Amino acid sequence: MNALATLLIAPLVGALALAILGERPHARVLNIAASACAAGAALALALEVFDSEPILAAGETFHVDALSALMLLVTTFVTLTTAVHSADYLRIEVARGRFSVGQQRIYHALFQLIAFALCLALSANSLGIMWVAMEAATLATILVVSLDRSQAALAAAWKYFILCGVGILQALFGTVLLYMAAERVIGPDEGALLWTHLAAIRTRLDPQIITLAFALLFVGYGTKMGLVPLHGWLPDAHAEGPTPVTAVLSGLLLNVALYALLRCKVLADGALQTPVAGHLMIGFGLLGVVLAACLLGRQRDLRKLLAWSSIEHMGMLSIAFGLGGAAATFAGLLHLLGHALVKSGLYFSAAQAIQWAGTGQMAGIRGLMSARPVLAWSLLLGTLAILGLPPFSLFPSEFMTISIMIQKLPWAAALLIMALILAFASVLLRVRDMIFGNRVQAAVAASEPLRTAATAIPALLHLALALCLGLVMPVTLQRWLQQASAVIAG
Amino acid sequence: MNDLSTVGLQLIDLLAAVSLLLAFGLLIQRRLTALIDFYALQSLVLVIVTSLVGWLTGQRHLYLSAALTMVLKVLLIPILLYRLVRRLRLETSHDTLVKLPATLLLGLLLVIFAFDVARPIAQLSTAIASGTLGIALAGILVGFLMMISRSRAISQVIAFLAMENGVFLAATAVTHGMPMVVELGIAVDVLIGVLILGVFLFHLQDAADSLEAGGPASPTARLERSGPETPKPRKARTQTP
Amino acid sequence: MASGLAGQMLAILAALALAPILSGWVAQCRAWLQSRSAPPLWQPWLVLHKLFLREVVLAQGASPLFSAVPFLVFACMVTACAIIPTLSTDLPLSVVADAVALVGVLALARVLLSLAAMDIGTAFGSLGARRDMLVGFLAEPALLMVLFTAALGAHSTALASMVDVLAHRELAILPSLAFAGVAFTMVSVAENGRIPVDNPTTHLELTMIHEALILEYSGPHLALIEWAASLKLFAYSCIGIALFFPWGLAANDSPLALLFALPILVAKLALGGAVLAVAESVSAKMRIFRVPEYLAIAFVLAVIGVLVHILLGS
Amino acid sequence: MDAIPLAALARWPLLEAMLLAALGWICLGLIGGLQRSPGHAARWVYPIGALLAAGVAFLALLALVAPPLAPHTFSFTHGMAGFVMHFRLDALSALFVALLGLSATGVSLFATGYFSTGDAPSGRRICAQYHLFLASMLAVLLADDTVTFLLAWELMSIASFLLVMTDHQKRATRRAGYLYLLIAHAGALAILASLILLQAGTPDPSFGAMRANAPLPERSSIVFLLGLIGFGAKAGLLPLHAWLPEAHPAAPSPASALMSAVMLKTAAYGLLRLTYDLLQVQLWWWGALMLALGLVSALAGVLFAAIQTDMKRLLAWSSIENMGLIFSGLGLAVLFSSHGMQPMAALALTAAFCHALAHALFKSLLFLSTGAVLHATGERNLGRLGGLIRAMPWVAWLTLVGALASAALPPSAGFVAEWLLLQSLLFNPGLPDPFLNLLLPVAAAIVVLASALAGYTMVKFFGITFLGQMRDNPTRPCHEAGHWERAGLIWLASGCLMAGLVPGTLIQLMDPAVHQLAGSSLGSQIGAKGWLLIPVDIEQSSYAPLVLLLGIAAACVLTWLILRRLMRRGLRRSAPWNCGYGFTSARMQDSAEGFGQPIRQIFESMFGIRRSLPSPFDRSPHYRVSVEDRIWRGGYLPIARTVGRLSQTLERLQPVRTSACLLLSFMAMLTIVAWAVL
Repeated sequence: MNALATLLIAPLVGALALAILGERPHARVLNIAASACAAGAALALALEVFDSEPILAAGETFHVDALSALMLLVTTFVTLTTAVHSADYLRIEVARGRFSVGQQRIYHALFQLIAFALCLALSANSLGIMWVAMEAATLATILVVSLDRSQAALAAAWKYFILCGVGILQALFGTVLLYMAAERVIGPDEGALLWTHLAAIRTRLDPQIITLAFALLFVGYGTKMGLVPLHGWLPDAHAEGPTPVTAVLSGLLLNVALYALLRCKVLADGALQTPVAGHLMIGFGLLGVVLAACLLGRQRDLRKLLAWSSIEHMGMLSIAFGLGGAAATFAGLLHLLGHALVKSGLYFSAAQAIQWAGTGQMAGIRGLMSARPVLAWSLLLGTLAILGLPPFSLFPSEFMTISIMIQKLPWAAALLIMALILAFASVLLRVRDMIFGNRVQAAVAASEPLRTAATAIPALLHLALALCLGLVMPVTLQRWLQQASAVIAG
Repeated sequence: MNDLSTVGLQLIDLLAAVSLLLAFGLLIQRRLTALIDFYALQSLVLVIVTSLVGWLTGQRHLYLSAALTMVLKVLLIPILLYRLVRRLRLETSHDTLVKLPATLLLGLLLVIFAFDVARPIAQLSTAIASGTLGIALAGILVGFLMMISRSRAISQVIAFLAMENGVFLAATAVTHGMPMVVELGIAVDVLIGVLILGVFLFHLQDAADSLEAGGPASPTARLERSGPETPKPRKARTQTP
Repeated sequence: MASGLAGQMLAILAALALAPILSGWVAQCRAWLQSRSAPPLWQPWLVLHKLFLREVVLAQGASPLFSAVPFLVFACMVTACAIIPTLSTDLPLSVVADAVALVGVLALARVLLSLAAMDIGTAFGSLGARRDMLVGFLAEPALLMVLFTAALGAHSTALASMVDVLAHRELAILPSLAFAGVAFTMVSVAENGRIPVDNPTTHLELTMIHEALILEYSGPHLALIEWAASLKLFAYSCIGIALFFPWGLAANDSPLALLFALPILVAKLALGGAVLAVAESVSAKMRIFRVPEYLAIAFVLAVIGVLVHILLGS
Repeated sequence: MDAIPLAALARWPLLEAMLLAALGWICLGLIGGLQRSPGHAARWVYPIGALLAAGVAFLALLALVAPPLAPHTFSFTHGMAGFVMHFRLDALSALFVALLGLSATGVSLFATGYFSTGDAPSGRRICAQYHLFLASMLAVLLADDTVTFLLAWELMSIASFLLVMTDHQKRATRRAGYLYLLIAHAGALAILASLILLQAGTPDPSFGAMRANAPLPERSSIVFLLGLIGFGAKAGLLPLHAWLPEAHPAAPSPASALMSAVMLKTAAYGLLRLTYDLLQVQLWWWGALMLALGLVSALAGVLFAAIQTDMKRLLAWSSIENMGLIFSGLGLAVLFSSHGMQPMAALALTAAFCHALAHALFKSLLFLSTGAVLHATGERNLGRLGGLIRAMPWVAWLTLVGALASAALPPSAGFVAEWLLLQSLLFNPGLPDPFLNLLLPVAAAIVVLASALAGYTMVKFFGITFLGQMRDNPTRPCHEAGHWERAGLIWLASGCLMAGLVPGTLIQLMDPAVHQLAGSSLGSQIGAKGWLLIPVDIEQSSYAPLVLLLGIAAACVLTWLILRRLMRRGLRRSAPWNCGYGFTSARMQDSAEGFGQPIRQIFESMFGIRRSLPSPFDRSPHYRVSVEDRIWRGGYLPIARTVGRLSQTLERLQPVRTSACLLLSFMAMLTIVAWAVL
C-alpha cells in the first residue's frame, strides 16, 4: 500500500521538483533519486504481490497483480538505469553546448512525468485511467522527442503525435465499447471500467460488442506498440530526441502498450471463446517480423536500426502472446523482459557511440573495437543478445515461441525463421561495420576527457541481467513469471 | 418510458445525425476558419447531447461533463485554434489532398460500412440511443478520412478533435457516459494535446525561419506540411562545438 | 610360416635381381625393333654398379630429406614387390598390406620423390614434381579401380587371395577384366614413365617427367632411384601378370613349386617386356596436357570395368 | 585390464569431471581475459588449459574403455530460463570428447608459445574467446536436451566468430566473420526447427524424451533434412561451405586448428546423434543424400585446395574435402543401417570415425605449422615462401607427418580411414537396390580420386613451403618455433603416428560408440590384434601398418648399411646441377599458382575462372587470373540480390508522409474491423 503510494508519488514529486530545479547540476542526482525511490517501491510492491493476492488500493482505483507488478518492476528499473545513464549523457551534451539549461529542465521534468504516467498505467485498475495514463505518457514523450527543435525532430514528433493520437483515440472508442458491454452486465455504476470487475464477468460480455471493441483496441494500442501497418511513426520518433528517452520509449512505452493490449485480450478471449484475438495478434506480429526483417538492412541511422529491431521484437511478442497458453505467455513475458533490458541497454550504447562519433549515421561510426573497446563490447554483445543468440534471455524466449509456433503453425514458423535469419543478416552486417575495422578519428575529440568509467555501467548491467535471466534464472523469478503469465493465460 | 423520453431519444438521434452532418461539413470545407467554426458547432451538439442524456438518465455528472465540453471544446480550443491560425497567417489558405467528389464518395462508403458494423450491436442494445453508435462510428471514420485527406497540420488536428467528438458522442449516448475520473482525464489530455499542438506549430515556424531564412517566398506553406519527406541529417546539431 | 618366409625372401631377391634385367630386356627389345644394336641384357646392372661406386655429389642446401628419399623410395619399392605375389600366393607379408595399401605404398614413393625433387629449388625439380603428381593423381585411382575389378570378383582386396581365386577358376571370358586390362596397360605405361607418357631417355625440358625429378641425384643415390624405378616396372608387370595371367603361380610354398614358378614368371615377364617394347616403339610421345586425358580414359575404363562386373555379376 | 577396476571405473563421475573441466576452461578464459599482461599470462593459462584438455581426453578414453551399463547423466535444474539442463555422456559423445581433448591438448600447448607475443588487448580477448570456444565445444558434445545443445552450439559459433574477427582491421576478415556467423546462425535455426519437430508436441525438450517417443515417419524426413542443413552448414558441406574457406584462414592459427579439427566434427556428431540416437529410424535416401553431398564436397574441396595459394585457405578447402569424406562414411553407414546391414554400417561408421580422428590430429597439426610459419616469416602466401626446412627443421619434419597423413598415404592415420572407407564401399553383400549397387563403386572411385588429389595438394603445400628456396626474399628472417610450439606439434604428430600405426587399438576404443549406433560390434574383430586390421575376414583384406612401416624401415636401414660400406668415395657438395644451366634463381621455381595450374586447366569447367590477359602493347604487362567459387556466384549472390531487391521495394513502399502513414493505419483499421466483425 505504502509502496504503491511511493511508487506513484516519487516520480510525480520528482517531476514537480525537477520542473522547478531541473537546470541545476544536482538535478541529475535528484532525477536518479526519484527513480531509485520508485524502483525500490516497485520492488517492495512486487515482493508484496508475488505469491499472494493482488493488491487493491484507494477503493478500487489501483490494482496490482503479478503481471502489473512484474511490469512495474521492469519499468522502474529501466527508468532508474536510464536516469543514471542520462546523467552522464546530459553532462556531455551540456558540456558541448547542445543542451541548454531550459531544455535540461524540461527534459528532467518530462522524464519523471513519463515514469509517473507509465507507473499509473500499469497500476490503474480502471481501463479508462490506464488509457489516460497512456495518452499522458505519449504526450510527454512527444515533447521530449521534439526537445531539440530541429526540423527533423519536429517532423518526427508531429508524425508521432498525429499517428499515436489517432491510434489511441480508437483505443478510447474500444474502451467505450468495452464499457458498454460491461454496463449491460453489471449496470452503469463505476465498476464497469474496472479491470477486476471486467475480468470477473468476462465470459458474460456480449461477444459482438467485444469483437468490435477488441478490433479497435487492437488498432489503438497496436499503434502505440508499433505493430506493422500501424508503425509509421516509430522509426522516426525513435531516431530523434535525446537517446536516453528513446531507450525508455523503446524499452518501456511499447511494453506498456502491449500490457494494455494484453489486458484487453484477456477480456476478449473470455467473451469470445474463440481465438480471434490471438489470430489477429499472430498475423500482425508475423507481418511485423517479416517487414522489419526486410527493412532492417536498409537502415542507415543507428537509432532507426534499433527502432526497426523494436518493431521486429514487438511482432515476436505479439506472436508469443497471440499463441496463448501458459508456455507461450511465459515465453512472451520473458521476451518482454529481455527485450526491455537489452534494447534499452543497446540504446545506452548507441548513445555513447553517437556521442563519440558525432553522428547517428552508421557509416560514420567505425572501428569502435579499437577506439572504445568497452563500448564496442557492450554494443556487440547487446546486438547478439537482441538477435536472439544465447546465453542471453532472448534466446530461450524465442526458442519457446518458435517451438510452440512450430507445433501449432508450422508454415508460419518457417516464415518466421526465415525472417529471423534475414534480420540477423541485416543487423549483424551493420553492427559489424561499426564495431570492427580500422579505428577512425572521433568526430568530436572533445568527448574523450568527458568520458568516465561509469558511462558503460548501465548498458553492461542490463546485459548482465539479461545474461543472468537467460543462463540461470532464479527460481523465484521463474515463479513470478509463471504467476504473471497466469494472469494472462488463466 | 414516457413520451418525453421518447422525444428525447429521437432528439438524441437527430443531434447525432447533425453531428455526422457537421463531420461531413468538415470533410468538404477547405477554409481553416470555417473548419474551426464547424468544430465548435459539433462540440456544441455534443454539449447538448450530453446534457440531454444527463437529463434523461438523471446522471448528474453528465452535466459537469457537458459544462466541461462547453468550456473546453466550444470555447477554449476554438479560440486557441483561431489565434494559431491568425498567428500563422493561414486564414485564407486552403488545403486538400484528394478531390472533393472522391472524398465525399469515400465518406459515403464509410458511413455504410460503419452502419453495417454497428448494426448487430445496435439491435441488441438496450441503451438509450442505440442507433447512435453507428452514427458515432461513422463520425469517427469520416474524421479519419478528413485527416488523411488534409496535408496541413492544423486541419489534421481539427480532424483529430472531430474524431474525439465522435468518441465522446458514443460514450455519452450509447453508454451513460464514462466515469467522471476518466472523462476528466481525457479532457485534460485533450487540452494538453492541443497546447502541445500550439507549441508545435510555433516550433515548426521557428524551425522554418531559422533553417530557411531567405529561402522561398512562403516557407510556412511548405513547412506547414506535416511531414517533410526525408528528415535531413541534423547538421545544426552535430556541428555545434 | 618358416616356409612362407623362405618364399617371401625368394620373391624379394628375385625381384631385386630380375627388375634391372627386365628394364634391360625392354631396352634390348626396343633397340631391336628400332634396328639398333642392343645393349646387353644386364646393362642396367652395369650402370648400377658404376653408380654405386661413384661419389655422391650433393647440391648445396640439400636438406636431409633429399638424401633420405632414395633409400625410402627404394624401400617402398622393395616392400611393394614383397607384397605382390610374384612366385607364390602364400606370402606371409600379404596380410600386412592388401591392394589398396600397395597402391598407397607406390603413392608414398611417388610423393617422397616429388618432394625430394622440389628440395633443391631448381626450375626442373619443381616442374618434374608437378608433372609427376599430375600423372599420379589420375593413375593411382585408375590402378586402384583396376584392382577393385579383380577384388570384387575375388571378394577380397588381399592380393594373394585375389590371385588365388583368379587362378583357380575355370577359364571364362570376363568382360570386366577386359576393360580392366586395357586400363591397367595404360596406367602402367604412364606410371613407369614410358612412351607415350614420358620418355625415360630424354632430357628435353618440355617433355621430361621422371628424369626431371631425379636430375640432382648422383652416384649411389641415383643408383637407388634407378633401381627403384626398375623395381616399379617389375612390380607393375607382376601385378599385371598376377591379375590377368595368374596361372602358374605356386599355391603353396614347397621348394619344388617355387622352382617351378620362377621360370614361368621369367617367361611371362619376357613376353610382357617385349609387348611393352612394341607398344613403346609404335606410339609417339604425347604433349604433357594430353596425359591427363589419356589417364582419364584409363580411369573411366577402369570404373566401367567395375560397373560391368557388378552389372554382369562376373 | 581385468573386470573389477573397469566396473569401478564405470561408476566414476566422469561426466561431472568433464563439466568441471569446461568450467575450468571458462574460468581460465576469464582469468586470462582480465590479466594486465596477457602475454605473460599466456605462459601459464594455456598450459593449464592443455592440461585440462588432456584430462578431458583421458576421462573420455576411460569412458570408452569401461563403457558403463547406462550412460552417465547429469542435470542442472536451474538452467536456461527455467529449463533443466541435461548432460549425458555415452560412448558416442565420449568418442568425440576424446577427439576434442586430444586435439585441444596439442593446440593449447602450441598456443602457449603462439600467443605469448602480440599486443595486449587482442591477447586478452583471444584468451577468453579461445577457452570459451573449448568449453562450448565440450558442452555441445555433452548436451542432452535441445536448449542446452543449442546454447552450447551458438556459443561455439559466437566464440569462433570472435576468434575469426581477431584480425578485424582487414576487410576480408570482417567479411569472413560476418558470413561465418550468418551461416552458422541460419544453420542453428535449422537445427532448432529440426529438434523442435522431433519434440513432437511434448513440452519436454530433453533428448531422453525424444528417444522415448519416436516421431511420426513422415515427420522424420523433415527432421532429418533440417538437421542435414544445419549440421551440413557447420561441416562445410557443399553448397553451404561458402564461409569455411574464408573464416578458417582469418582466425589465428590455433583457433583455425580447433575450428577445423574439432568444430567441424561436432557437425558430424550432431548429425549422428540426430539420425541414430534421436530419430531411431534411417531411410535409405538419407544415406544416399549424405553420401552424394559428401562426395561432391570431397571432390570440390580437394580441387579448390589444389589451386589455392594461401596456406590456410588451402588447408580450409582440404577440410571441406575431409568433412566430405567423413560424411560419405556416415551416409554409407545410414544407407547400410536402413537396409538392416548392421555389420557393414559398423564398418562404415568405423571408417568415418577413424577419418574424423585422423583429420582432427593432422589438420590441427597442419594449421599449427602454418601458424609457426606465419610467426617465423610473417607470411602465409605459398608463393613467397620456400626452403623453410633449413631454418625450421622441427616444424618441417613434423609438418611432413601431417602432410603425409592428409595425403592419405600409408602408414599414416589418414590412410587407415581411407582404407576402411574403401573396404566398406566395396565389400557389401549387395544392397537390395541395384541402382545403388552400381553407384557405390563410382563413389569408391571418387573417394580414391579425392585422396589422390589430396596427395597432389599436400605435395604442393609441403614442397612449396618447406622445400626449395625462399621465393620472395632470400634474406627473409625466419626462426625455428619455440619450445611450447614444438611441444604442441610433437603431441599432434605423435598422435597422428599412433593413430596410423596401431589402428586396431584405436578401433577397439571406438567400438562402444560404433556399437551404440550401428548395433553391431565389429571393433573387437577389426582390431583383434592391435597391429593388424581385419575388417571382415583375413582372407578378404587386412592391413598392418606397423609391420608395413617396419618393413619399409628395415629395407631402408639395410640398404643404408650396405651402401655405407659400398660408398667409399664419400660425399661432395656442389652447386645444383640443374641440367647444366649455370644461372639459377629462386624465382625460377614453380610458384604456387604454377603448381596448381594443371589442376586448374583440367577441371576448368568446375571453377569460375577469370583471366585478364595483357595486350601485346602493355607497358607493364600483368597476367591475372582469379578463381571463384561458382556456387558463390550462382547460389549465394542471386539470393542476396533478390533479398536486397525485395527490401528495396518494400522500403520504397514505406509511407514517409504523415498522410500516407495515416492512410495505411486507416486501411489496417478498416480491414481489422471488417475481418473481426463481419
